Amino acid sequence: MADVILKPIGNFDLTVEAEVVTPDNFAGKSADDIGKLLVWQGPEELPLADFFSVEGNGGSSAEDTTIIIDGEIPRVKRIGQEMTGGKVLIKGSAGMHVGSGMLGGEIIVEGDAESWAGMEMKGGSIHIKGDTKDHVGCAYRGSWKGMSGGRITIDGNAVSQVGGGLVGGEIIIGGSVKHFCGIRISGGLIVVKGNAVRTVGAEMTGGTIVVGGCIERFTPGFEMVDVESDLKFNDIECPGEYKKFTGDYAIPQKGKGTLYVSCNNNECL
Amino acid sequence: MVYKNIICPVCGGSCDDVQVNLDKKNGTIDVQNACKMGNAKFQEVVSHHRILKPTIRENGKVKDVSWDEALEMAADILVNSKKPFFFLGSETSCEAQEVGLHIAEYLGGLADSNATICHGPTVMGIQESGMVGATAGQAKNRADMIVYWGVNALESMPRHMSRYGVFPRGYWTKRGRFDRTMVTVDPRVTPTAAASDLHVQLNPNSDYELLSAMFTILNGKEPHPSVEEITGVPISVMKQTVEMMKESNFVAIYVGLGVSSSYGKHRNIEIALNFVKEMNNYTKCNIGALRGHCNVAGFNQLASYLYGYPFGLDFTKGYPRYNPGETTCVDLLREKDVDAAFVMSADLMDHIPAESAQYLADIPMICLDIAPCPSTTAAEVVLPGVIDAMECDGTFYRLDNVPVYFEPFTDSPFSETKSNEDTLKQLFAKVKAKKEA
Amino acid sequence: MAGTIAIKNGYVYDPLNDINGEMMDIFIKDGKVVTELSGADMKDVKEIDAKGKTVMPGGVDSHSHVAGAKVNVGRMMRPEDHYKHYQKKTPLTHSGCGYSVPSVYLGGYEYSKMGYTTVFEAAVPPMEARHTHEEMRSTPMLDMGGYLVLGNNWFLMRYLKEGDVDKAAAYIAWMMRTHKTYGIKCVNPAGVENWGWGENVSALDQANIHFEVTPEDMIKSLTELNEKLGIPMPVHLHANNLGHPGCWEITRDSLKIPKNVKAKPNTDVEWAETKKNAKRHESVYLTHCQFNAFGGTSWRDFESGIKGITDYVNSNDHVVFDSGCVPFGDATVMTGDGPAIHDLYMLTGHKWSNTDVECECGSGVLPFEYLKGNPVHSVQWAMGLESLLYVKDAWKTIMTTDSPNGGPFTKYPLIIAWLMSNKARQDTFDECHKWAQDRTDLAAETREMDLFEIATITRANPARTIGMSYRKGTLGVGADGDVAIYDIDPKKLEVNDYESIVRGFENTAYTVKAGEVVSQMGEIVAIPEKNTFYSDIATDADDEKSMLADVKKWFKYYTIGFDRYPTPDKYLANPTPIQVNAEK
Amino acid sequence: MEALLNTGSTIDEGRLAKGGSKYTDDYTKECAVCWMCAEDFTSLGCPEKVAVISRDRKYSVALTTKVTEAMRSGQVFIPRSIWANVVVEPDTFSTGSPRYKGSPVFVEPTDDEILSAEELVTKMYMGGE
Repeated sequence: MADVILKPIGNFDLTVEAEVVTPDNFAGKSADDIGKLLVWQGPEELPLADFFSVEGNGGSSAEDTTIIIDGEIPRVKRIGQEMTGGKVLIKGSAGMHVGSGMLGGEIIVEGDAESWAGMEMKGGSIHIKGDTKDHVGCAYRGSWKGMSGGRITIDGNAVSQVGGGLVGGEIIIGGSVKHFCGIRISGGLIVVKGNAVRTVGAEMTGGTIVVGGCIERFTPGFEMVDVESDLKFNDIECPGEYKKFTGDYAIPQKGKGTLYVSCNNNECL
Repeated sequence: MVYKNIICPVCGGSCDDVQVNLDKKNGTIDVQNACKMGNAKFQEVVSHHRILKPTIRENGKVKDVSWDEALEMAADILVNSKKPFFFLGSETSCEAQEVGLHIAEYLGGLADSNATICHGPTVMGIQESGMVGATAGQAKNRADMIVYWGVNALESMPRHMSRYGVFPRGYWTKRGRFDRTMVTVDPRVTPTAAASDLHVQLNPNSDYELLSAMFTILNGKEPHPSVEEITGVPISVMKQTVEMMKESNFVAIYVGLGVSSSYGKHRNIEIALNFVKEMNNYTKCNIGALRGHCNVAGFNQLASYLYGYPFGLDFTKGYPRYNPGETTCVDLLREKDVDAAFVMSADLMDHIPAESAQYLADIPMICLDIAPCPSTTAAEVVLPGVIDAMECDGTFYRLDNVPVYFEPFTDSPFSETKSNEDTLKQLFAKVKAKKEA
Repeated sequence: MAGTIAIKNGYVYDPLNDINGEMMDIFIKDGKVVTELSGADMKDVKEIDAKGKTVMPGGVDSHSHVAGAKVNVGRMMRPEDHYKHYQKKTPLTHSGCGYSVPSVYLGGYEYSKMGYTTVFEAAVPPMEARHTHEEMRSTPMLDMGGYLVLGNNWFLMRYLKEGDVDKAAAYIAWMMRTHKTYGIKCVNPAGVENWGWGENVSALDQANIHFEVTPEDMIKSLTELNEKLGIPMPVHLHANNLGHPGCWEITRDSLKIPKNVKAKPNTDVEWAETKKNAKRHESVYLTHCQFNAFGGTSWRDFESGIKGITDYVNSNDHVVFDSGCVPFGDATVMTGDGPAIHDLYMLTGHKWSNTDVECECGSGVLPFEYLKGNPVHSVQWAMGLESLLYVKDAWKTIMTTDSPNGGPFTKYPLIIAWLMSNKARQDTFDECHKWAQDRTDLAAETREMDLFEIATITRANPARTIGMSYRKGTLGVGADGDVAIYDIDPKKLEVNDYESIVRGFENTAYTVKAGEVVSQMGEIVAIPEKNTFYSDIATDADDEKSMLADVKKWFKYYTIGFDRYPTPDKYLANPTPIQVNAEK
Repeated sequence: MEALLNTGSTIDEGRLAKGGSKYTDDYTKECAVCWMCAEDFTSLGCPEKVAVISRDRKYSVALTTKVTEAMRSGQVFIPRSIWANVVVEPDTFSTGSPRYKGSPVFVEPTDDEILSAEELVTKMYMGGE
């Protein structure tokens, strides 16, 4: 395994788009070559070395390459976009679109991540240890097909539109979410261990959502069918008792979506 | 001199029956058929506060300069910017907006318009669902049920009810108001709500749940009982409203910012649009947005056909990109992600939250407008605006996306420019000359 | 010298002049085809060596949805169609995006790269004419025009019910001039008005609500009025019941209605020299045959009904049609047939937009994906090809995808490959659902079109059909100097290697517009001037006066004032009226 | 008190804004106003003026109060204007549109001076220029 260490050196007055930062692009390149790769700042294309110091060479292949970003980069977007293998470790917070369209490999963000992490991701894994904002694993505007494979794990909270249009794969939120978690999903699994504000599973036509905490405002188009305990989805365990709902009957698709809601935290439902 | 059939450049209603009597000698204008807002705007032609000279701000002091100096300085600001932002406001023609878009594309900047802080979420909702709508005359001729949802038509588009929505006598609605049932859904008791046959007073931020429950009812299912507390509306009223719709021959729903701007944003619109789509399996049902600014629909149309996206266009990579929240005005300013701004025919400073406004005041800003306002106060360069539909011709799109061609009844007060389109073309020429030098 | 060029030694295909791959030179002076260039001209003229290449007149698309309100609804509601399909700006060109519904700049460039120089917008709702013209004006590279949607127009329906033919004729003439449009489009006649109440019509003799006009009345009257007015093109018909299993029958019966209507196009234009009669003789131009030729009675026994149409076309001479081929993949379905799109929405549950236009017409838009694995879609793919292959005389057919309904026009090279290569078709059968073979007869069809026939159905015949062959679709002397030069050597062409056909037609070696090279190997190298054509029909002044009195009286049902209704010249790029002489 | 802020047009706000009269007293009188119901007004101690404060307490704006039956308890309304937007939440949930309807705010009685639109720009946004 070859490690390439990028240390942010500033110049982030305007945000930077760095989709070039993937193990695929770094593989087979020297530190020098990597520094010459171009990133976008506004309409300018500038060398990566203007923003990061580069240490270490890429491995022989993507799988063989680890990129370590040693610092905070909330204003750098699109790290790991469409990567197919290898590893990216961000030791601080990441900007928008981290791991967007990702196909394989692993991304770890030790801090927070901005919106659109893992948009339309197809494979691999993203682990965000802090919080994130909107559209985790979501579909692009106008599309009904979001993330279709792989796994996103958020240890902290997410805000809106988690997993919008999810088709496959898993999203696990350790903390809480706000609005439209699992909007219009048709497959896959979303587990929220904390609370949700409203509109969980709205317009869902398939797939599974589990909410371990309390849902402040329940989505009206769901019907309770059962109570189940100690849910298990492969390696993902959700202990405790859950009310099982099907829906969303607001959408004329026969309510093939499944929504589990913790019994203890949602007595009024 | 009396001029008839003038188009009003104030709101999306684009009333085309305004009559003006302009007395140039005495500097007065008499206006008929326009609403209060329209009348006030027509007075701008003879107003005393009209901006008539370009100004620049030097060391905090505002001074008059020649048009050429102002355009030079504006071009300098844009050319020296690393990431310029263009706010191409809706109180001007598509023709002017088109030049603005071309400059933004040329410089690799970003361009947005009033939709972003108005019906942007409505457009985003359409992108999620599509929209079953019609030109305004369909409701006028056919609708026997009108729903104003989250919109206070009487105050935001004062002539909507009389021209398009409720009162007009159409082909199958010869008795006007008497042939129609009017419903308003609003958390406030607005004048529109007061004028309705039924006012559904929902809790703020609960439009999604109310629509979702009505949709569930439409699909023959019982909504979860908690929805009564969430929305403040009894399920029986929801059922009654759905039944009223199904029993009508033609339902026209108008949505406003109450739906698209409250929590839920484009998802509120999305569920409304989906509901309307399904309602068409039972009766004829249309939906449309009441658009407050005169040509806000025009920018959406123009930007879509020229570049593929309706607002929030990002040209930084040399081709159009679009992602509201990332490439849109309020977010770019809040995140301090642009370094110069060109604001045309919209008082942007007034319309955006403090954090964004503060940054806009920090960066070099060029402002093109007709009257003093917060944006012109904070601008480095102020270019006087020409009033569309009064002083030059051009195109607006009205609320239902029908384009109207407007013609002036007087001339531009400036010998240096015929129209905002003309001003922008002059600016573009200077920008090109500097960039290519 | 602008607009002057010599194209040497190419294999020329000019069907209107019976030129079938002869090696010859084409000379263009000041934008028009000439017999030869003088020695002085030749000295500083641009010369293109077309040796070993295929030379055709510039492509003519007589039915494509490229500009106007519903196209823009498609653009606006489909960011997901655009974000991965884009083109950067260059010092010469604008940027753009969109796959099935490209933005106007991109659309113009993409047509030009394929050798097309003329495109007609298939449907212009009168109230949206300004919008349509704005978009056409902004579309680079192409000469354009649009067809006015009249099949459900209140004013016409009222005149026809009252039997007032003269006023109806005056109204059509006035509308063409008012909205700067070219011909008559008739979409789901009498049915779209019913959609104003959420209904449709399902039979030719079914009268619609209130106006009590039947589809048959509408087709009969419009085709007669069309000839009375001397309009350059036949009535452009989108038949009733489109998209429903079994609709082929109503389509065939619709085509029978104008059987005895004699074509009388009457225009004051100068005709380019052609050996063949370049004037149309058809009274009806059916559009997107494939969508109008569904067989079976339900989706379960769905099958091709193409033969029912093509048999009729083969034995009658008053019909010409375009195919509406389905090349698989992403599409955006858009039409003036609002109820048809509602039915499609019920089937797919997808995004759906609808815009009814007061007193005039309607429209619907819906994203669609044609999948090889889908039984119905695979039949539709075969049907589009069947429609073109079963009609023996290529002068009765036009190749389209009804872009972007069957798929975007950028897929034309693929359609050409399927038409020219039986192997291409057989290989596709292997990839798609077996219904394509079981429910159509395409598998047994061995016809392979040659380049002459391809030139016929992609330029000569579309131009002839719509009355534009006086200057388009031919390289006869006097024609516009619009030429497509493909890097295809007819002597070496091996149709089993159909990939080479696709490649050859994807990007021209040169696209020449009015004697100027505008695109070269997929690069736009010049932005030419463009023309917008419309019919300027002279009618009886008294009829017009009394008609206008009616129209003004009825105008209260619009929400736009009478004075604000017309489309001013400024919305057109080089407005080019064609003088049409109505029967007096 | 905590409240949900609703903003929107009023006919006179529209008349004055479209008429280029943003720097007039009339405009300030129409727009620098916080609407509320009688119950909330009483519980605030019937103040003539209130400060409406953003949720993060970073921004505050002084307004005159207006009591109206159009409002329900816990909800306040400010006509669409620069005053309202001082306290509208700038986050857009990734939609581009800030929370013009339903921003959570604090409302407290105040004696602060009510700024004109021009003063607000120069003092609050331009650093007192």
